[in-house]
Amino acid sequence: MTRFALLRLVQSLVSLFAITVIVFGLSHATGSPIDTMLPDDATTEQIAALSRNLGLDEPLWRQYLVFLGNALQGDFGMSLKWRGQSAMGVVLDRLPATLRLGGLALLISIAVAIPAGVVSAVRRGTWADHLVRGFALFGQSIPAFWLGIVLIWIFAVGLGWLPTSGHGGLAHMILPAISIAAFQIAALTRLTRSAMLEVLDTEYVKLARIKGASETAVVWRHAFANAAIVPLTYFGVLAGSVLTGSIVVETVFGWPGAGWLAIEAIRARDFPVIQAVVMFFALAFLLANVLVDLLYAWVDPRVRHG
Amino acid sequence: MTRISTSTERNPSFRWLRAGGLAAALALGIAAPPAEARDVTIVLDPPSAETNRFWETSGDNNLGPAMQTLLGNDPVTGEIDTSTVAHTWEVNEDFTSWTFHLRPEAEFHGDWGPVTTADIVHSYQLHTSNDSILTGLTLLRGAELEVLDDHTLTFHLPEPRPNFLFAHAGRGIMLIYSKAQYEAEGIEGYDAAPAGTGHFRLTERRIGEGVTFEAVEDHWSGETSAVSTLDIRYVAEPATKLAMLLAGEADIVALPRELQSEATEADYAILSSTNAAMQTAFMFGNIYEEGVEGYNPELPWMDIRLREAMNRAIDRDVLMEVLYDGRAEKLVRFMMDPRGEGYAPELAERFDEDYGYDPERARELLGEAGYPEAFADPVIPIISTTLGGNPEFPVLAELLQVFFDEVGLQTEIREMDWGTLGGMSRARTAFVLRPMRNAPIRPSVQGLSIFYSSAGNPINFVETAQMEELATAMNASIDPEERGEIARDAFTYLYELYADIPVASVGYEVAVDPDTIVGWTYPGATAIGLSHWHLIEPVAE
Amino acid sequence: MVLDVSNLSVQIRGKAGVIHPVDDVSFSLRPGETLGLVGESGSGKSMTGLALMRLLPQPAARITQGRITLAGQDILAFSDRQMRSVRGRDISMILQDPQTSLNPVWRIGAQVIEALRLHAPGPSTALRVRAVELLRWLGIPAPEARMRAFPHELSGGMRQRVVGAIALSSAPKVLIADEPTTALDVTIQAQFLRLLRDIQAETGLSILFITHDFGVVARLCHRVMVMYAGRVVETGPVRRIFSAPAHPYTRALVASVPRLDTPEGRLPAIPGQPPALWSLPSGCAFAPRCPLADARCHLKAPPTVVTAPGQSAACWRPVA
Amino acid sequence: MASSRLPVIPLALLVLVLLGPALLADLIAPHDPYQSHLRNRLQPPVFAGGGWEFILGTDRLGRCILSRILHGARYAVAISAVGIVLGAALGSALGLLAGYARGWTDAVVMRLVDISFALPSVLLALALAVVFGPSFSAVLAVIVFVLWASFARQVRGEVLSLRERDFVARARVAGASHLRILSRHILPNVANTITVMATLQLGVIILLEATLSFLGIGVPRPTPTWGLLVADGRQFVVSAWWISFFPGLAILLSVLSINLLGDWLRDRLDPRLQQV
Repeated sequence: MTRFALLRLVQSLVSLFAITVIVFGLSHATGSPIDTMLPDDATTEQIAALSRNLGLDEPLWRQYLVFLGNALQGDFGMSLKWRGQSAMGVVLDRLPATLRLGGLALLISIAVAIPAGVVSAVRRGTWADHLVRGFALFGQSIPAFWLGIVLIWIFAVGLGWLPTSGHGGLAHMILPAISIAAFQIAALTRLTRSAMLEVLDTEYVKLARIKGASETAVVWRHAFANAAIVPLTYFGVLAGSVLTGSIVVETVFGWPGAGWLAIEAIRARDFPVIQAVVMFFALAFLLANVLVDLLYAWVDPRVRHG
Repeated sequence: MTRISTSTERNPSFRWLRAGGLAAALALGIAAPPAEARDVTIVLDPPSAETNRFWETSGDNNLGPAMQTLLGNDPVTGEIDTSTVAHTWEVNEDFTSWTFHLRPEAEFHGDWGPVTTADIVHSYQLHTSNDSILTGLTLLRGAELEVLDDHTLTFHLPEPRPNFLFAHAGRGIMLIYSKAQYEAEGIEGYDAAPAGTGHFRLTERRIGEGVTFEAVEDHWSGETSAVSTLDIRYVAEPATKLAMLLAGEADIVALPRELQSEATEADYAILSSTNAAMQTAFMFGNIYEEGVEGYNPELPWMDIRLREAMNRAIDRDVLMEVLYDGRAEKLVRFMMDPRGEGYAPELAERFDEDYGYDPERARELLGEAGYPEAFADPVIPIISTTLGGNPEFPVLAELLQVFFDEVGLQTEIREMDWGTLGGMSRARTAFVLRPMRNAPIRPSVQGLSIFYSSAGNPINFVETAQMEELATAMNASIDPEERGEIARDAFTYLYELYADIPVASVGYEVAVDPDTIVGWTYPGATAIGLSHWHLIEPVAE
Repeated sequence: MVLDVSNLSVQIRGKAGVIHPVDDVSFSLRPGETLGLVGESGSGKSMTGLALMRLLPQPAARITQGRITLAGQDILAFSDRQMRSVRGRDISMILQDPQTSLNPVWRIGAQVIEALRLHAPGPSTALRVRAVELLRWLGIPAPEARMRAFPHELSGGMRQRVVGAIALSSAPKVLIADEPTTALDVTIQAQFLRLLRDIQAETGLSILFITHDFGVVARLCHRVMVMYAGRVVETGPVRRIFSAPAHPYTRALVASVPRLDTPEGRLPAIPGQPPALWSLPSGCAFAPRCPLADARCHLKAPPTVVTAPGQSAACWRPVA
Repeated sequence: MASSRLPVIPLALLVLVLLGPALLADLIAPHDPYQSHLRNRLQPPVFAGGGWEFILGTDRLGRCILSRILHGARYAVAISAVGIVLGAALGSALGLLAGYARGWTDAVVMRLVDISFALPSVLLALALAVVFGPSFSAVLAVIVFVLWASFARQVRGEVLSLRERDFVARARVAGASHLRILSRHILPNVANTITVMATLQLGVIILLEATLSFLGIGVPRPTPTWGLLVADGRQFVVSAWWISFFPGLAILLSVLSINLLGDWLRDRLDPRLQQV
């Protein structure tokens, strides 16, 4: 188990290192931050001075080494767009907003999808099953940004129940979280359903019934305990796509989280922030996956001992 | 003064939804408490830089409510006036020494004391430092400041700068920061909340969300804002902005013109700046003469007949209607404004004749030029781009394509972000038709020399011997009449050259909720279009 | 009679139409008796077992007629809750595949304890002790250690013993064993059968032993019931069935018995395929494959006739 | 488990909304999708008070929504077909290689898979668009990037177990070359999985294209891709709802029917594949 955990950790570190190269290369390929920072009427002297100030006149490999050295210490440099703040600071400042939103989205996904998937599998072929599958298909067929705008119009403008946008309490989070969660709910529901169907068909579930176990115990303690492994393995991917989903949805709802930050940073060629935020996303994703693998091993004794 | 009548009945199609929704919201207890009338929420496009260090931005002043420049603008005419820290100014004959007299009563927010010349010197140093990336900085840089007393100082300039005041009002690239605060708190103090002299005090900046200002009680100017807090929120998505207005979350919203009709149909009002705030145009890339870096004889629009044809292919009436909902004026010449130097009214009179919609003539011109056979690459690349404050640019690109196609021009739309476009233009390889704006409207001579001569910055649309000569003469002259003459010649020259596709001269507009806002008079004289925040008139309680 | 089944029919509504995998099946089981239920796959023998447990696949399958009387009670009239208390306590079942019959993510102990607790709740220490005893009773070596093991850590034979322990945990009166040894190799199979016999001798358990393997039947069962296409074709004492089968189908089955090397699940030596349940012939279902079939066999379903004391067959032309 | 009958309704829907228009757009579209009728801007659909000339109304430049949607189907098909073929081919090839060769090759491919999952695709797309400018090929590149890793992972897993099976061992003993084993013995066995995954991913691609258009990094205007149509009309959700609604509906119906078909195909070909 320890060996397994260590191996996964080392693999993740290797990936992370490769990602630093990609992120650095890509952010520099996007062009010079000077193009976005300076006004159209900037003079030649202004351009040269800024280039010097930002260290952009150094050779690329040296810029990379400096970047890597500093990044290891958690220092990505000063933001070019949010002047006066460190890139790390800007990211740390925005990250909680995304984690809150993403967390809620994840929570909604799980809270809705798991019971829906289980019910749909247990009551297979009934109207409940058809309803759940219909909703799941619907959720997987609608672009998140469009759903977000439609939700704003219905619940904020039309009904006036919830605020349209902005950063605030739980009320502000509901619509964007649903917009992010919609696709995930759909995916997770389908996944849970198919996993449950497979498990419900097994002999050990039959044996549990033979024992005289109640239907609740059979479905949740016997069947779901096994079927859960499948959605669990998906959580790694889920965490990643929640982050990605937040990029679009944060723009629609004016929710200033890390996704919004990433878009703004790329548009402004704010290299330090791009690098910091992408590294954070990558790190979060890799960690989530290592965690999922470990959880997986913990839940399924066969993996643990194999 | 812009006034609007308050209406009681809103768009009925939302009424019924609201009625039910409101009851449910009350039952659920999650509705936001109704905002106090004097708390005003304004929704704007996110600025290009979010920072309290104005000198480290390109000059989009989002500190406006709190920070003032040496001089101000008249809310109605937009003329530079002495409504802010300085009460008078003088200039010597050759425009090299500008003296300002500060108001003794002007003081900073908090306990940072009165404004003195030391603050001006300090602010000048900040704004002309190496970190400064402000637009039009050449106008400000290189001065020697002579402090005459606590309230009088002189800027000694290395050469005549007849438009020097534009750096202090209008473009306004030097905000007055407190030296005392800097000495006490350092740059961190500014980053937290800089003390200014405006009618509002900055209380909080939330990255990505906005800035909050609080009205200063008993402001030194004697005018106190009727608005008590000003919550400026940054939202990029137009649909969301409109939703915020219609949901009653915002009082004033900078809406794209395309969406303004949605607001007016629901009985919201549009408030325009009292003057034109910006000019828009489509520029032909690199109309250069041989020998100039970036000269490319193969560009189809190097043939003046094509430039005329393109101008004539456009039905500008439709353009005004589609892009600006009819609330804009056709632009005769990019950078030329009736209020500025060198205004040539005869060009406006000739405009229909020379630039008017005439697809027949356009086809003829193309025929004469041998288009497309005589051109190596006859395809006209049109840039579609987004720029905060100009949501119409992508539509403009599509419309140009429609009109060009109509007369037989081959076109291709290329999407590109503003930064990349700038990089290309700077490298002088922008072999495209690209949108451009002039906001706030620059002094004529400055505008002409920036974008139509090689002086200073690398981005140039025209570089010809004749234009260089005119620009040099213009910049050398300190005789206002002579400068006007030369500017007029330059405008006429560019006009006859069909140097670009002038589009519109437009005011800045916001959509407002007439239930909470009565009016707001602002001249449209600043880079972001808005100013005079203390003149926002909320509905009386 | 501990178990009495009369005229039991099961219907499945599928995409291909309505089928009757169990059709008018009647039999009874005495205390301490082992009844072998024999047939090819698809003959309805497993479905009969599940019907007795009232664990037919939902919602496709349902019992359309008949009575199941277990220890004097009509269990078809029971509510779901009543039925749950009967399962495991009065009637229990062992499934075919020990590989998959145990929950892979639960420890052995937990699975046995759960079965005990369902019908005789008690403090967990007491349940634990009983679980260990139960495992020992089923011949599982070092039961304390095995309690902590996961199913994948045990051999197939051990796993089937654990399944047996779970099935017998509440001392049921009737045990349905659905091909419990098919997946085991021969020596383990023999051990397990011996174990079942010992337990039966000790407790007086009645067993319904579902199998396709006449070899197993010969070793374990007192009586045999043969099913074909959902119907009972012959019932009789095991000796009679082997020595004097009355139904041509039984005869063909018996003829193929000692062949241990045949692929599992399929009985050889009978030409043709069992009929599809959704297109049964109107007469005797076995008629198309029957060497003795005549016109009548193809037209009309045969009645069940007594061919010898305790032996009966559903055939127009039984071999007397 | 599932019906073996062809799912008629989804198939009909797919033909009606996606395939039919893609093939016949030129014939059935009432107008040129690029042609502006500036006097007829923002016309509502015929059943909401508009005229029969523009059945589903017009956009802000007076272009016929119906014609744009019909022509948009062409791009939807082109983007998803090319994207899926490239993505599946690349991913499957690498997955085959990794699973078959194991060792270092496997390690490298799997790290690449990790990396590609860990990098947020939308950000990557944004960066690509900034570098090369938004274009049809940039959109394809992003789609391939998003797709390949899941194919690689799935295929690798199956190959790992396949290569231990008897028929592979027999082929190896018989002296078959690696290429032959891969192409004759292993590939046919993972083909079903690839097919099913590909079908199910088609919907994902159409949504991704829409998202890219929303961010302004999709296929450049005025190309009437569905994503661009929805993104362009999103501001007019109240006054001119038809601009974004009908293309949105087209996306919804296509993805819906593709997913239904995918489910059906999965149940037929590869019921054990758990695909979201």
